[in-house]
Amino acid sequence: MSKEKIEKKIKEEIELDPVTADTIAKEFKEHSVAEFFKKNKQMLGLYGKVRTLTTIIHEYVSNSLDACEEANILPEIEVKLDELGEEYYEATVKDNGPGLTEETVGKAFGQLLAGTKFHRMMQARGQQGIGASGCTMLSQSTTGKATKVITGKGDGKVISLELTIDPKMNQAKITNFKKVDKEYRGTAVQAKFKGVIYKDTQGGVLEYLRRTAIANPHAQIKFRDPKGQTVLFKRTLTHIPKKPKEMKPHPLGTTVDDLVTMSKYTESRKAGSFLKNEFDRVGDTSLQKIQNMIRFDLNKDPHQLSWEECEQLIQAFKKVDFIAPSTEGLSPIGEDRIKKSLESIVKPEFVVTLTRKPKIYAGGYSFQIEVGLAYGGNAGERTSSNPEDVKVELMRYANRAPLLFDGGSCAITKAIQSVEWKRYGVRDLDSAPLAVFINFISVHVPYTGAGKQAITDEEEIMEELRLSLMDCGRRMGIYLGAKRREHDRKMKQEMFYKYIPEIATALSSVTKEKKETLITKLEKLVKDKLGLEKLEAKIKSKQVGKEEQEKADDEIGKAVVVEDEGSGDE
Amino acid sequence: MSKEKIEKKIKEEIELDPVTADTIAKEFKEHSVAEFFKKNKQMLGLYGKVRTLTTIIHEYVSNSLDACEEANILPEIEVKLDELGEEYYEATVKDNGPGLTEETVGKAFGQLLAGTKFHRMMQARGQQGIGASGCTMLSQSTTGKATKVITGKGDGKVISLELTIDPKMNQAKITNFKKVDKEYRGTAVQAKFKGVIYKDTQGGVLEYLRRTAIANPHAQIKFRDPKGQTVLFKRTLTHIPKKPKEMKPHPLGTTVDDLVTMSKYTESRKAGSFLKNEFDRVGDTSLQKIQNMIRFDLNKDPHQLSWEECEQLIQAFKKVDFIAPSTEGLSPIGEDRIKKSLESIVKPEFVVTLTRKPKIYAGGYSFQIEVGLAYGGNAGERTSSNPEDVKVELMRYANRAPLLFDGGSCAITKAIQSVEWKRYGVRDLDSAPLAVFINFISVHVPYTGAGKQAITDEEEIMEELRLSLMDCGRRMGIYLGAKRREHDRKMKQEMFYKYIPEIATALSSVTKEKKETLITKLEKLVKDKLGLEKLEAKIKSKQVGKEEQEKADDEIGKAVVVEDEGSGDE
Amino acid sequence: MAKKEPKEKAHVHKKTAHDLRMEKEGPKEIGRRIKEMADGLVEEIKANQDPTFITSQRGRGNVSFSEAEGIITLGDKKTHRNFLNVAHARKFMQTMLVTSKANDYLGNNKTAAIREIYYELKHTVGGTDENTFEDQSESDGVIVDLEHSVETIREKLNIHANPKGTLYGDITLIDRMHRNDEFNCLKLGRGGWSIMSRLEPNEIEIKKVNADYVLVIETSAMLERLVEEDYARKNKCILVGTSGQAARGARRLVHRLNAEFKLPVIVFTDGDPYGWYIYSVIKQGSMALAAHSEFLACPDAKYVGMTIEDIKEYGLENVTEKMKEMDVKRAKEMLAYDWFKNPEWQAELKTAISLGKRIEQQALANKSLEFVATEYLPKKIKKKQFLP
Amino acid sequence: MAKKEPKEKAHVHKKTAHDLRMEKEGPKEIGRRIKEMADGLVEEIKANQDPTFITSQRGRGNVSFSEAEGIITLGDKKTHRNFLNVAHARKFMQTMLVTSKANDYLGNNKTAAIREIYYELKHTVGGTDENTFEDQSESDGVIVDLEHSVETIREKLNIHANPKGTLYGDITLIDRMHRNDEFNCLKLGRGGWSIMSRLEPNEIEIKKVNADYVLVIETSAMLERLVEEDYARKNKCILVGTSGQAARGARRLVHRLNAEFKLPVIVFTDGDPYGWYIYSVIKQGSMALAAHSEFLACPDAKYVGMTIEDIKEYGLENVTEKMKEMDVKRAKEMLAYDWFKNPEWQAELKTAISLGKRIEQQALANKSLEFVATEYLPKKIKKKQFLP
Repeated sequence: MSKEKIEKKIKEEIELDPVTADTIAKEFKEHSVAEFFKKNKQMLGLYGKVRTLTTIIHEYVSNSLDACEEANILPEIEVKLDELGEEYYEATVKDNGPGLTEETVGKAFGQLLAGTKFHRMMQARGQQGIGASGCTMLSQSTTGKATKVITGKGDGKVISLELTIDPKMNQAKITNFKKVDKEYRGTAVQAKFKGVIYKDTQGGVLEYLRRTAIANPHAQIKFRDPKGQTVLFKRTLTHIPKKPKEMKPHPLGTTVDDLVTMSKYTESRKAGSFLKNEFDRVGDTSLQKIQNMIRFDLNKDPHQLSWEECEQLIQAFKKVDFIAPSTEGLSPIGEDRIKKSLESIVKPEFVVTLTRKPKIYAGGYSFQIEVGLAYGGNAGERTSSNPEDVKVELMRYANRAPLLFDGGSCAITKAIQSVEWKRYGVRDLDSAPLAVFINFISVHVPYTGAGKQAITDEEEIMEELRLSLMDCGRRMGIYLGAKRREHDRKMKQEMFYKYIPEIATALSSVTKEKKETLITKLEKLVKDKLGLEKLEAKIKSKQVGKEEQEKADDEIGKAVVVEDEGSGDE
Repeated sequence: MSKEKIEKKIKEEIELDPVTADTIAKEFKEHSVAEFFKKNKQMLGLYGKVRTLTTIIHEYVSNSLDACEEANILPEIEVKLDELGEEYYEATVKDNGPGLTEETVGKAFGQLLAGTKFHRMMQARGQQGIGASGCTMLSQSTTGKATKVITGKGDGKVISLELTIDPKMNQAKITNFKKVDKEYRGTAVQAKFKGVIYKDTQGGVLEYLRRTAIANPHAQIKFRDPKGQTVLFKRTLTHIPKKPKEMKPHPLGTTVDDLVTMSKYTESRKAGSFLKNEFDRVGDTSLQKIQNMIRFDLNKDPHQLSWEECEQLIQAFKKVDFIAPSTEGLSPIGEDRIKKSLESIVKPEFVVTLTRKPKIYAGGYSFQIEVGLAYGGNAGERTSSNPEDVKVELMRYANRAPLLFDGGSCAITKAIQSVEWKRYGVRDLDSAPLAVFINFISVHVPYTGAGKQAITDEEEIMEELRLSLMDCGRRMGIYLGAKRREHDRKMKQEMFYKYIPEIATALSSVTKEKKETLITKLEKLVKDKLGLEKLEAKIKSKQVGKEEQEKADDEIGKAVVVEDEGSGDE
Repeated sequence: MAKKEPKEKAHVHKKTAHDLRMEKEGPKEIGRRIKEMADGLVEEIKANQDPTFITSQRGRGNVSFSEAEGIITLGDKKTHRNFLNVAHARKFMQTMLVTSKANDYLGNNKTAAIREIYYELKHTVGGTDENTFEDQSESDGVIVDLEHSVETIREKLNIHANPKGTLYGDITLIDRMHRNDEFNCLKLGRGGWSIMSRLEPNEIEIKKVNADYVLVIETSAMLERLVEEDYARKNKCILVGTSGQAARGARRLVHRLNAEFKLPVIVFTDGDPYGWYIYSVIKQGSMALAAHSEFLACPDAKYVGMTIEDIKEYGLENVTEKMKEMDVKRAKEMLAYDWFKNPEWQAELKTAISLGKRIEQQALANKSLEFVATEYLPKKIKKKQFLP
Repeated sequence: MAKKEPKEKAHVHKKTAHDLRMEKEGPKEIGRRIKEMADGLVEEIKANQDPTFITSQRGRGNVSFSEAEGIITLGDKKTHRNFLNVAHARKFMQTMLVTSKANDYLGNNKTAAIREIYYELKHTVGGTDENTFEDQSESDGVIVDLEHSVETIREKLNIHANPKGTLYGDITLIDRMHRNDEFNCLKLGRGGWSIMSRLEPNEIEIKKVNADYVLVIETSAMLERLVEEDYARKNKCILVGTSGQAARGARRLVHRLNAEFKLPVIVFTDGDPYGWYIYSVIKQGSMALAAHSEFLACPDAKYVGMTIEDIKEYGLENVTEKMKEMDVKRAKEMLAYDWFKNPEWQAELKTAISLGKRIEQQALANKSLEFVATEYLPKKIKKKQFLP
């Protein structure tokens, strides 16, 4: 067909079928969020044969840990993978959590954007109510099979059911519902997937669970891989982490829009009490300060607040000296626990850890950074059988859940790369025997995508990450420095000693002084000199160490002590 | 507060407030997709002060171009940015498209996951129905202001309205609705944003529009920046691109789940006609082949097909030799047009372009790759005022829309980096005076995130990208090789010539032969020798060039000729 | 001056067959050969053919060791250098310049040092900023090419290298080109005579030699030590200091003492690849000048030290040096040379390689300063503790 | 031999005040100083103090140009070398070894070359695989330190450098340490006399000199050219070839001809930083040996060439070389030296820097081989076209 002919044909088609706003309007359709993610499952991290399987386990395990912690239960989780055929696996995850009710089980596994966590200002691994339901969808679309769930509340009854999702409606379709008498508390989920592969490599399930264990030393995780080999990550702490409370937003970081929206739905009768009740750290003193800075009366009905009046409030907030946000919604692992965990799982030469004070980023969300640096020993990834070939291992976490993928676009990786590690005694970061552990905790983690594998590099987050790394890096530097100094001292002594016989012989030959006398005297001289130096080094290192330690203690102290304070500032 | 005290307090709290499956169930809530993206606007690319503004313009301009093309209108788009205050801008985008109706305007700008494009198998820039509504949400949440829309169908009536979104309901709230008598066809949108910055740099609006113009040579784009300076990207073609048709899925690449779902909703009465009517390239011949391979009758009611029967069909599909997918749903720019466009906007020394045959990736979606390599001249990014300091410019596109961000995680970037450019005469890709243009077109682009800036590195896509780049690279290599050979020839002649007088003088001094005679003879000798070489080079280059060109012509031919064929395979 | 005339065993110069042959190759004959070569090139050019300069191929591929004569000789493989070859063009041009200049020297009866030729010919190639020669190594190489191409030695092209080396001992020379100066090299104080670059018999006549052997010494400091210890007189020998690799003048002198006066030649160098190489060049000639071995080499020369055996024998472990990587590589290459293929040298080289050690002459100072003159050399030479 | 005795203007050796002073500093005096220094160190060690070896600081910071004497002199800044300093310890040990060895030489009336000392002292430090000295540059440096520390010259420590350089011309020497050999350096053929490393008056006596000036020549090839052209006789001068930077023996010889026989000294080097440096060392002494200038320098020496002016004057543009980056850097440093701070040298250096060119002696061969002997030197010397 010639070019002219084609063009003519196109023209005719256009005339036969003219497109206007009205014809377009006929095409206008709405679709559900389930359809959207079904079509775009790669956005949930469900792509790549190895990665998909890891993402599935990640979603189930995160939910289990969240549920256990919310119910103050020491988690015991069993993960099992069975190979059913070529690129065809069954995944089973069982926990000892509080279980689900008849009403919630369908929503938890069969409806996107449904869950307990979305609106709460409280730290949790999951936050979107998408992950587990996404897995259900993937299972049914690759195998046609339903996902099995067994759940019990420990009250002698156990529910067992199978479910799929109707994507158009974004609703669970439940089949084979049974309720039996049995003593079990917890939830077990079992689903089949095609087009996935299990590998025991970087980014695989085993690595994911190992990292999970590091950041959750109170959890016991058992894993049986497709070959039937079992790995048990024992808990190193029997202490249940402090349960995070739901938090109120901090006035700093709140936007005008947030304020407008909240004011519409508040039950308070006055703007003043609205602020005091629904915001963190707002008390009578600060209310008085705010009143002095705005042009309307805080006794006004909050439902009547205009955008402009809300803007006045936001301006005023910035001038009030609020105390740091409450940490009630956050549950850091804690310096000692990170240290213990890294020591027991990574087996390095030494570890320094740091839990920083909470900070806020845009949107009023508080967040907190924890850093662990594990140096020497088995730290770092082995790149060959030669134990000298080692590279730095980056362990990223968000709310204790490991982030294994998309490191390149993650704020944590960027922050690590931006630090001048040379200052802290690490000559080449890439080839250092070092594990860098970072846990980013927040009531709302700003993931770059629904796949939840990378944190957006917001300015405040980057700044705090860098400060945390540098602070922890300094402590490591002091250790490495002291280590090097001791090494230097030994080298120096050896060096001076070896020349002594030569010098003594030569001087003796010229002066006729006894050689042995000269040797004795010279060795004493060296010892005295280096002893002094060593002492100096000790004093110096102690001073620096002390300062650093005090500063750090101070910060940890603040982070802990802050719990004592009420939600107001008086 | 001592450690013991804190622990005691926690324990008390737990006892006061025991958490069980039932208390958790009370917390279970559903939320809307609008709420989800409002909270996670970074997933839409709406983060970073400069990036946010570019993303906004991207969403509006993509919609305008899609609308114009669907209605076979040569696009004329005006973009305007006004600075209203510190980090406070107003964006206006006006097109000459078909306009919107009263019923659709609210959905287009005020409801997420609503639009014309989601379910259609047809190439378009937008596909999710999220972008423009996301902008409306951002505008209202940063400024409290509504988004203004004016739209007309060219029938003498113009609609003007303001809208915001109710996130809880995911619905538009329309105010100030007016309908006036006026002659205007098209849609204009105007919205205000805070927390954004305009910069004339990489990743800025100007760069975005420049790249848009390169891939859309039929569009005219006018941009007035906040300082009042106007840039006009004129159209270089007055030819409206072939309008893509809605496509049927190709049997290869269709999953069992797709088949099951489609069979439930079909209007066909028999499985055979269901396959023939609703799939690309399925005709009577292939139906017969399929029937021979399955264990049930194709006359069966398709609504009754089981998962297992659908699996049989999918297995059978793999054994039928279907022809390549139809290209009706795809609208490539075309080799000539890419060439013209790169020549006029990039101003390089030379350009090679390539439009490949369509391929399919998992999910049955067809896609097609277009490559342009612009070398020398002004190609490449200038990294300093020194014209020698140049680096390669990567121009990524999906369905003609530029991708400016998240290059690191994009399949296109990965493919470019994986090619051995040295083979094609480019010594160091990073510092080459080269622009690499790639347009990925598909009825469904597998973005890594809702922000639509990077393409997932699916195996089939990576493979095809690499092949395309290597194919185009080879052609560039031939050009560069010929160029170098000519340069070498000149250098050689110069080199031989310069020694001739020296040699002639010396030989003349020994032999008494006349110096001038020797010079003449030697010069002839050099010319004869190099002339031969030149001829050889020419012949060689012609042969290679011809082979390559024929192969390429062949492929383009196929891509075009395919249109002649019906949707069946007979 | 010259108070003591040598009384015993004074050798007198006799012309060798080679001398006679060399004398026949006078300036006219050499000039004829040069013109013949150049005429050939002109003919090629006139026939529109790529002019090709032909010279002998040098290096291992075209060198063989003549067991019978005990010297290195050059084979008849040829190297072709074309003008119309990117890799050859510049060198071709340089060859033409040197050829023309040598032709001039012969015509005008002038001689020049290799550095002087370099400067005589160096200029900017017209219309460029390229020089005809960038450094002297370029013209030096071309001179060797020309020597081989017209089958003669540079001295016959009236070209010579820089002078280097010192002569000390009871030997009387007459410089026929310098007012017939006659002088005895034992009577020039401790400095000795500076060996000239050309020592052709028609210029420098060796009138008398009163010695039992010639001791060739690598370093000038060792020569000075032996002079200081009055070694030459006490041991009745001639000392030739080469200051490193022997220059052509020194080699010619040693050759003549060996060939004309039948004096045994004993070589004393550092025990390392460089020292062994110095020895082998004096004994068998060099690969680079294989074509000229017959009037430069001393096939019956012997090697007295330093040897690996010396290290143990005299307890010199502390003053050995590590062989550098390059040294080891050179030593391994030497293992394969025909002229080191006798059991003694094979053993010496292998031991040195396996120990990875080298030892310098001066290392003997570690025993005592005079040790070399009073113990080491007299004893080893008396006992004929030589390597072949 | 010695047929023509010099008839006119024969200089006879006279002792200078300096000679007298130097003679007073006999081995005993030097030995006493060494012991004094070592005793001081032992006292410090016994007092549990870090032993400190003190020597003069060298280099620009402690060197000044004495306008009055026209020589470089050393200031009195000191360098302290401690044992208990990581950067000094090894060198401190080495200093002790050299001190002890020099003490031995003086006690036993032995002399040694610097390379011999190196080997005498080289051994493995007990219990390590480290050598006392890794290469000779280490011991050479320490020798200089010791010279300065005990305020004497190495010759007085019975230490000397390698011999280098050639003497040619109508000069008669007597070597008092070598059977009173007497010889005339015009009568040694074209080779000339190898200059020894030590030329102290008590060893080498200059009996007669028949010359109007001394011409010091940088390269041995140029010396050979001038001998070939019979320059010394035709121009009644002494030729001293230094083969690069002048060794101490050659400097001492030139100094003595200048100081004892009042012969003008004319220096002929390449026109480049290295050549200028050779000249300045002969004229004013060196920074490294600033303390010894008074008996090595010739403050009234003149520089005949090569000069930048020569390039234009004789059309030598084609045979200049580009100055390397390092050359330009050195030339710029020289601009700041006091002894180049006269208008003539400032102009010369600046022109050379701005042209970025250097020119070698041999470049004159570009005119013709004999040009240097028949035109260039006679004309420039007659017209006194010198740089100061």
